[in-house]
Amino acid sequence: MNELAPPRQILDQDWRRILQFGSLCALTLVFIALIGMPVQLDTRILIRRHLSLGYLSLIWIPMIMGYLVSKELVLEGIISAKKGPRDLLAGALTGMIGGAGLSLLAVLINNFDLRDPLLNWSPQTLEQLNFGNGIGFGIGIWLLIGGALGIFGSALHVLPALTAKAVGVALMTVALVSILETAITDLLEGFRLTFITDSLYAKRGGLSVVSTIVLVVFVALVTVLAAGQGDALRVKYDALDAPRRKSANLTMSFAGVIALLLLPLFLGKIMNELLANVGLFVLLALGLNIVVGLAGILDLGYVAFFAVGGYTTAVLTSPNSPWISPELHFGIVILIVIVIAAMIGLAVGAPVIRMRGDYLAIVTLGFGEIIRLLFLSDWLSPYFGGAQGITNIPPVDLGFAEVKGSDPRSVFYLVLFFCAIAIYISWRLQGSRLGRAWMAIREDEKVAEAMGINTVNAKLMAFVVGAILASFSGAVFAAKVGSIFPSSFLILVSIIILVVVIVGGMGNITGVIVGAVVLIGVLGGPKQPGLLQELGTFKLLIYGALLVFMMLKRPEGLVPNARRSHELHQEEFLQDAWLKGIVDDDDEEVTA
Amino acid sequence: MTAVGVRSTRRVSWVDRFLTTLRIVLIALIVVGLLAFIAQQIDNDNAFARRRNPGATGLTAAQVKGLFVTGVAQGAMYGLIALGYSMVYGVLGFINFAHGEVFMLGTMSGFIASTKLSDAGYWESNFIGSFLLIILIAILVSTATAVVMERVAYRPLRDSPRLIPLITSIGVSFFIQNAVLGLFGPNSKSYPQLPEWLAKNRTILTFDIPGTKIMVLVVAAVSMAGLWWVVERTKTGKAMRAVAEDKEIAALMGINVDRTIVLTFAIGGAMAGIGGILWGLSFRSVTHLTGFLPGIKAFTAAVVGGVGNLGGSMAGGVALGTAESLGPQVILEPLGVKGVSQLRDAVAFTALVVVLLFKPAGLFGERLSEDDRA
Amino acid sequence: MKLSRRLLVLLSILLSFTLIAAACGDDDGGASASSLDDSLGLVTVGSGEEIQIRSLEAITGDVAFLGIPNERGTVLAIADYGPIGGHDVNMGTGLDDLCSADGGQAAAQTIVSDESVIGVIGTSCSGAATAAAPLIAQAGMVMISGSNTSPALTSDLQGTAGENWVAGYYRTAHNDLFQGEAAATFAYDELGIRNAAAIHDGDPYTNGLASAFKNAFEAKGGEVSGFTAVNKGDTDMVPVLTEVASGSPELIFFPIFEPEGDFIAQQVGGVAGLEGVTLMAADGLLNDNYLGLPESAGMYFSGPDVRYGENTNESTGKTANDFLAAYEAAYGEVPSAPFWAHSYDATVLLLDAIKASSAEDGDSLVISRAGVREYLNGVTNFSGLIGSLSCDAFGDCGSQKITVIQDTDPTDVEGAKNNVVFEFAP
Amino acid sequence: MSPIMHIHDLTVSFGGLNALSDLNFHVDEGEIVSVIGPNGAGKTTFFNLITGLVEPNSGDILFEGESILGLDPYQVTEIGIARTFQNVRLFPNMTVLENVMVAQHCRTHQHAFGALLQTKAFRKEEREIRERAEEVLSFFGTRLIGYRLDQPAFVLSYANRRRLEIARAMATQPRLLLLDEPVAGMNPKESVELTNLIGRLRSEWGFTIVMIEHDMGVVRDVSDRVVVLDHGVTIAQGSYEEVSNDPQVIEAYLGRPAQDAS
Repeated sequence: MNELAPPRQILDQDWRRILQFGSLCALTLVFIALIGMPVQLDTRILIRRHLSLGYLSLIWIPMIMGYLVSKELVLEGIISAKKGPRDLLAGALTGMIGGAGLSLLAVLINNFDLRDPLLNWSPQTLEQLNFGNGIGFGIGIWLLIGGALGIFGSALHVLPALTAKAVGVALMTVALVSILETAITDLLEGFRLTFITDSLYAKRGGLSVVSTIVLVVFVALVTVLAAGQGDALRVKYDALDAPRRKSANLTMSFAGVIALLLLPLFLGKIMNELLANVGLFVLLALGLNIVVGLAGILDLGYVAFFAVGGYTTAVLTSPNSPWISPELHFGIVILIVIVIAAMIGLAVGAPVIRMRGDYLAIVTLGFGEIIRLLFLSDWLSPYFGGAQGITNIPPVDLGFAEVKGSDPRSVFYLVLFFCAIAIYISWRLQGSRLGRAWMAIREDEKVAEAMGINTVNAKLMAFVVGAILASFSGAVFAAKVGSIFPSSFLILVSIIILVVVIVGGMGNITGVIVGAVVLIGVLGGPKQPGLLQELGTFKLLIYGALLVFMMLKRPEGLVPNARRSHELHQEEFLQDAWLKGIVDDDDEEVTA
Repeated sequence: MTAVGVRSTRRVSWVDRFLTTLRIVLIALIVVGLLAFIAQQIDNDNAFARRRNPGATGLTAAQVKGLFVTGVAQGAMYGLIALGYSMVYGVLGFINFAHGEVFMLGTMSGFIASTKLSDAGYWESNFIGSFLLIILIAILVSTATAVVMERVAYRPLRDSPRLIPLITSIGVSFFIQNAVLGLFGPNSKSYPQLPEWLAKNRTILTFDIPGTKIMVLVVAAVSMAGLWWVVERTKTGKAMRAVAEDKEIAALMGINVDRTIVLTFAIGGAMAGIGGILWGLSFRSVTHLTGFLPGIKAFTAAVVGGVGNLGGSMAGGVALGTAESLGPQVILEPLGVKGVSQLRDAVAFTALVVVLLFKPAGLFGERLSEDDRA
Repeated sequence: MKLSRRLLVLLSILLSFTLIAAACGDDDGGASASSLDDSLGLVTVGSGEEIQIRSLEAITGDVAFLGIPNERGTVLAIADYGPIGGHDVNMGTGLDDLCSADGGQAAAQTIVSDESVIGVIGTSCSGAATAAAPLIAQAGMVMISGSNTSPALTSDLQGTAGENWVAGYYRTAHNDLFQGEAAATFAYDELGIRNAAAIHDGDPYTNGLASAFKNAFEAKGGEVSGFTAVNKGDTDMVPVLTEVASGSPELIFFPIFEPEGDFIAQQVGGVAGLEGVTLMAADGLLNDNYLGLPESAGMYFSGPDVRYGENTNESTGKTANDFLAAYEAAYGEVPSAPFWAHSYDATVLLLDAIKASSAEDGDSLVISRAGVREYLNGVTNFSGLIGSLSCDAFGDCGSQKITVIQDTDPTDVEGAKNNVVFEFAP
Repeated sequence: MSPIMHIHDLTVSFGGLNALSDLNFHVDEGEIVSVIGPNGAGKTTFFNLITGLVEPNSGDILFEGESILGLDPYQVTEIGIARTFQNVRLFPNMTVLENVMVAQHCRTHQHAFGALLQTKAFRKEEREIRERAEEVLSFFGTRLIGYRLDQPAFVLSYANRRRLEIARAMATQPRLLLLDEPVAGMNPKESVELTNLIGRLRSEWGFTIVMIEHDMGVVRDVSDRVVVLDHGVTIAQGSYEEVSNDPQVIEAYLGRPAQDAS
């Protein structure tokens, strides 16, 4: 870090930048208000009597904008000014412009009627914006709130680093603790620690004011006190030599597995249900990860294999299956599912595998639809039940236990078993001859072929492995829900799995799991509610926005695969590496 | 590089054998279906047709014509959307998945404008004026959307691996779709009535064609001609073609590549806007999902016709529209499939697979630079 | 002191009366806490606590037009009903069945994990009920739906249980088989149609109803020359109409939703071979927007008798008109589907059942889960907003009265709704 | 010595232009042949034809007496022909080691099941692949081994990328090695070093080598025979001395005398 110049004059502002960020802030706020988020999410209380999810959907914007407007790139060799009141002013102005946007909206809603096309141009929105206090109050309060939040955002630059970190962490914790209320309550109940829940949350949901304050203070203190500990640990870990690091990793994963195995015992139905759903998507995402992340094939019809697994199971186990109903045992069915999924994977894969990436995407998307339409059709309804689906799929009888939908814990363990298989398969294949071939194809298909790789076979293999993993998920899904309908297999599912893989981090097992847990667990799947089930249809809006944001700002995903992120940031990486001196620019003999 | 000579002794793998079988099976199905259809048309109680489909009833000539006309009209709208896909693919080499939403926003803005005009009584009193006005508004909205989309989401990604912008565009598509859902609600919205003189059926060359479909065909033809003129006859068009061929060289030749790309998006957007209005007036209904399936179908049409090839895209649209309109009843039903209309989308996507199996570069050939073909 | 003696006597008389009254009251309310049937467990609502029921409807997505009024019907019914034994009734946050089996199951898990819940009003979609009902029933709760119509959930009306029937499932909506028969009877007997076609949209509901119509129509001796489907999202209906036109039907029955229903009505005129065909739809299109469509002139609509008007719910004393007024005041719009009344009655039935099978124990209220079911099984001739309700052995509690209306004048939507041309109630 | 590869009357045209016409060519076992010619002479097309990336219009290519026309590129590699690319095309995000390991794909056989069950055979083969890769890499001294093994290929210097490309081609265990401008972009010191290595590729590894090269110094130092292409036609062949004095060759490189141009 280089020396900082003294803070600039308070009025030495980049007015254009402020205006830009301010209007962006205002536009976003008005947009959010008009799509109805504040009103519809108002029922979810985060802090009793003071903050609902609806208001949260608004107030984070000025804060972020305030933060961004006074953020400047610190460049090596160029003297940057120390942050001071000038930046606070910038933040305040940005926030106020944003707040003014809402004030203006309130005035407009008050005076004009545009409810005809705009659904949320409504008295409810106005009421929400006014805090139920009349229009004048509404106008003033948003200028104030905007300004205050903007200052707050920019203050994160001005405060000493540790303080800023403490504040940031405390806020994040409050947000998390309030958003994850269901999960935390459930978990604490499982551990018989209800007294914590009782003191933390108000009776009808949401943190109480007192507990919020206590939480903020506590977390901030912990952050300050524990500062540096994390880094120290990291340094210590990095300093380990390879075998010790390996054993450390092993210990950690072992602990993780044990925790995962024991956790459901302490969780109630809601959380186990959630975990089971997350597990189903982890399974799907791991499969798609092999296809997209490793082999670089953009398959948009992935849901077809999910459907094939589900329908095969339904036909073979349900007594209500309209065609043949051998009522086989799940264990046998799984073997048949593997064979059928592999065959369909090959049959779908063969025609598309030689196409170039984007054609392949659209054709697989088409195949996904074709398969759903066939399951839905009246034509094949004597075999697959058509629109009425197949019901009464029996539970999985394991001898010692039964896996059925009414006992989500058992479903979770079954899913976990399949996830373990999937992880093992992904992990082993990645490091094998086949996995290297996939990566080579992803990097440069023509060269891969010139280097002796039968690209068609390798890609088909990826397709088939992906298909089998998805069909596992389908089989468990069928047994879990107990009935199966074509409407569970829309294109949307393929796309959500893709988002999960991408947001988590393509080509990276941990990333994919994290992606599924965060997205499906918190936001929810296509037909599966997450922790924020109030989001309803905003879920998809958030998925879309998240996808775009990730692609633009962090294409390597939440948990990047080192390699992938290099690929996506090659230039930056090379610059960094050059600065650190690890890049190979020696044309001289390294050693004599 | 493409192979020029005859493949002499190419060793066949099982994949090739499978594909050959698939080609034969698909062709056989189409031929048998067609034959059965012809047989049942000649004689309703034809033994061959009966065997294929015991419940065969056959269609009257008027019905076949009706299917054809509706397919062509639907296809012309696909074609208009497909042009945008095709142009963007030609220039940037990626599928702009969100182009269907550009189209939907055109339809939606047309809806808002037309209901306001209708409320003001202008729609009834001066339909032509209203029509031009809503087309103008739709073009503006769609163009603006396409341009903003390019600027915000795609320009920063211009040098990324090619699947990255495609995935981004899926995100953009979702975002726009659900933003419209939030703004305007889930209910389907109805356009005002069309004037009787426009909507009524007219007989042209023994075809009994609803007026709205004539309107669709005429407007699509005019737009296509306009586009052709822009691309082939103006400096902008030349610049676009140059950028499509090779961005770097085009830049060296003094062409402003950024501007040309923005223009490409804008023109594609305008075409989608026109398509949107035609869609809105034909079906008089719009929801936030209006753009999704037509968007996918339009890209399918572009691939069927040959990406980058503007005439091909329009022709591909018409071909796809006709195939999905006639296909179920001329091929599937004579084969004894029940409830064929339900399988219409399946027929459209199968048509795509069939075309790509026989002509990997589409019916009329791609016009892409070497890079994009990789 | 004389006076005070008198007062004392008076007081003792009053006291004894009160005691007697209290005893009678106990009998009224069912039984004392100890005599409740606890075979499915008892739920104790503590002092100051609320009685928990839940709403599980499709409040997002394509079917929200149906689910949202249903949920609001429940909300308003709870408000009208008032407290039971001094305890307020709480519906919690309205849950979403996502109109799918997986969504229904996930929501049901949420519901059953709260052991204080007595019953659920919902689901909107039969598919969701298929997955949710077993969970709910297994937990000893009951589920009453205002808009499920699939025969699989109850019975075939001939005394055979449907394949997805579970004890503890009830509904106030009619059985599809019933509406199918009503529509077929109307077409065959009243209109004299002998050749009909049916179109559905791949939704389990529309598919089920279209099949029911087909079977009933064929059983009467008619011919169903076309049975096909459109896909949700289709706009060009000429191909599907041509498909059915090839069988030259006199009537097309298409029990689907908007906007596909609009397209069929708008485009039917342009298809050769369908000149003068009669169009008939079902409750999915029975809304103000569709009835106001110029092309819907002359169409028939089968559905529940929506002339709710002055029908009165006997427990809350409210009429359907009262409800509509309250609805509009609260939400600023009219309901987008007619099943709010079914939901309202369903909620009231549940609350009545709770009242009848609970006993006060000090400040708390003890509710018998088995008692709730027993009460619901015994409902006969209950007067509700939708008419008279009686539950059969498989949970079909609907008024089982289907009417067919004709939309003669699209500019007069209310008139169309009241223009009943056929009533079907065996 | 018998010819390891024999090319008869090979003609290929792109859009009516003959890129190669009636080319006849052979390479003997253990020979080092350089193909030279001005830009656009059809040299890279020639390599593309051999490796199956381009199909000829007519003619035949025999490798060890059998026609290899119509083989897919990977099959060409399988029968023992490997190549490098003029514009280095590594797998940039795979490590140095992986780049070489992946090139042994066609020489190894373990399928997914071996990897999943971690069979003995699988582990043995993995070990061999790795050892072989390290062996190949150590051919270039210490440049590509040690800490470099686990670096992604894109951090390598230009010269090292060229070396890695050669290593990758060597790892496919070819009989015939096609090098497309192996020393392009290298400094004089490096080209001398690489020239020596090319000699050693034959003497130590027994490869037959066909090389496209512009650097006449390298061509002179290593080639047994030089073939000159111009406009898709062989205009001369023979030893470096013979070819370098051939008037036709000089003309091709320096252009025709001015009076002919009119």
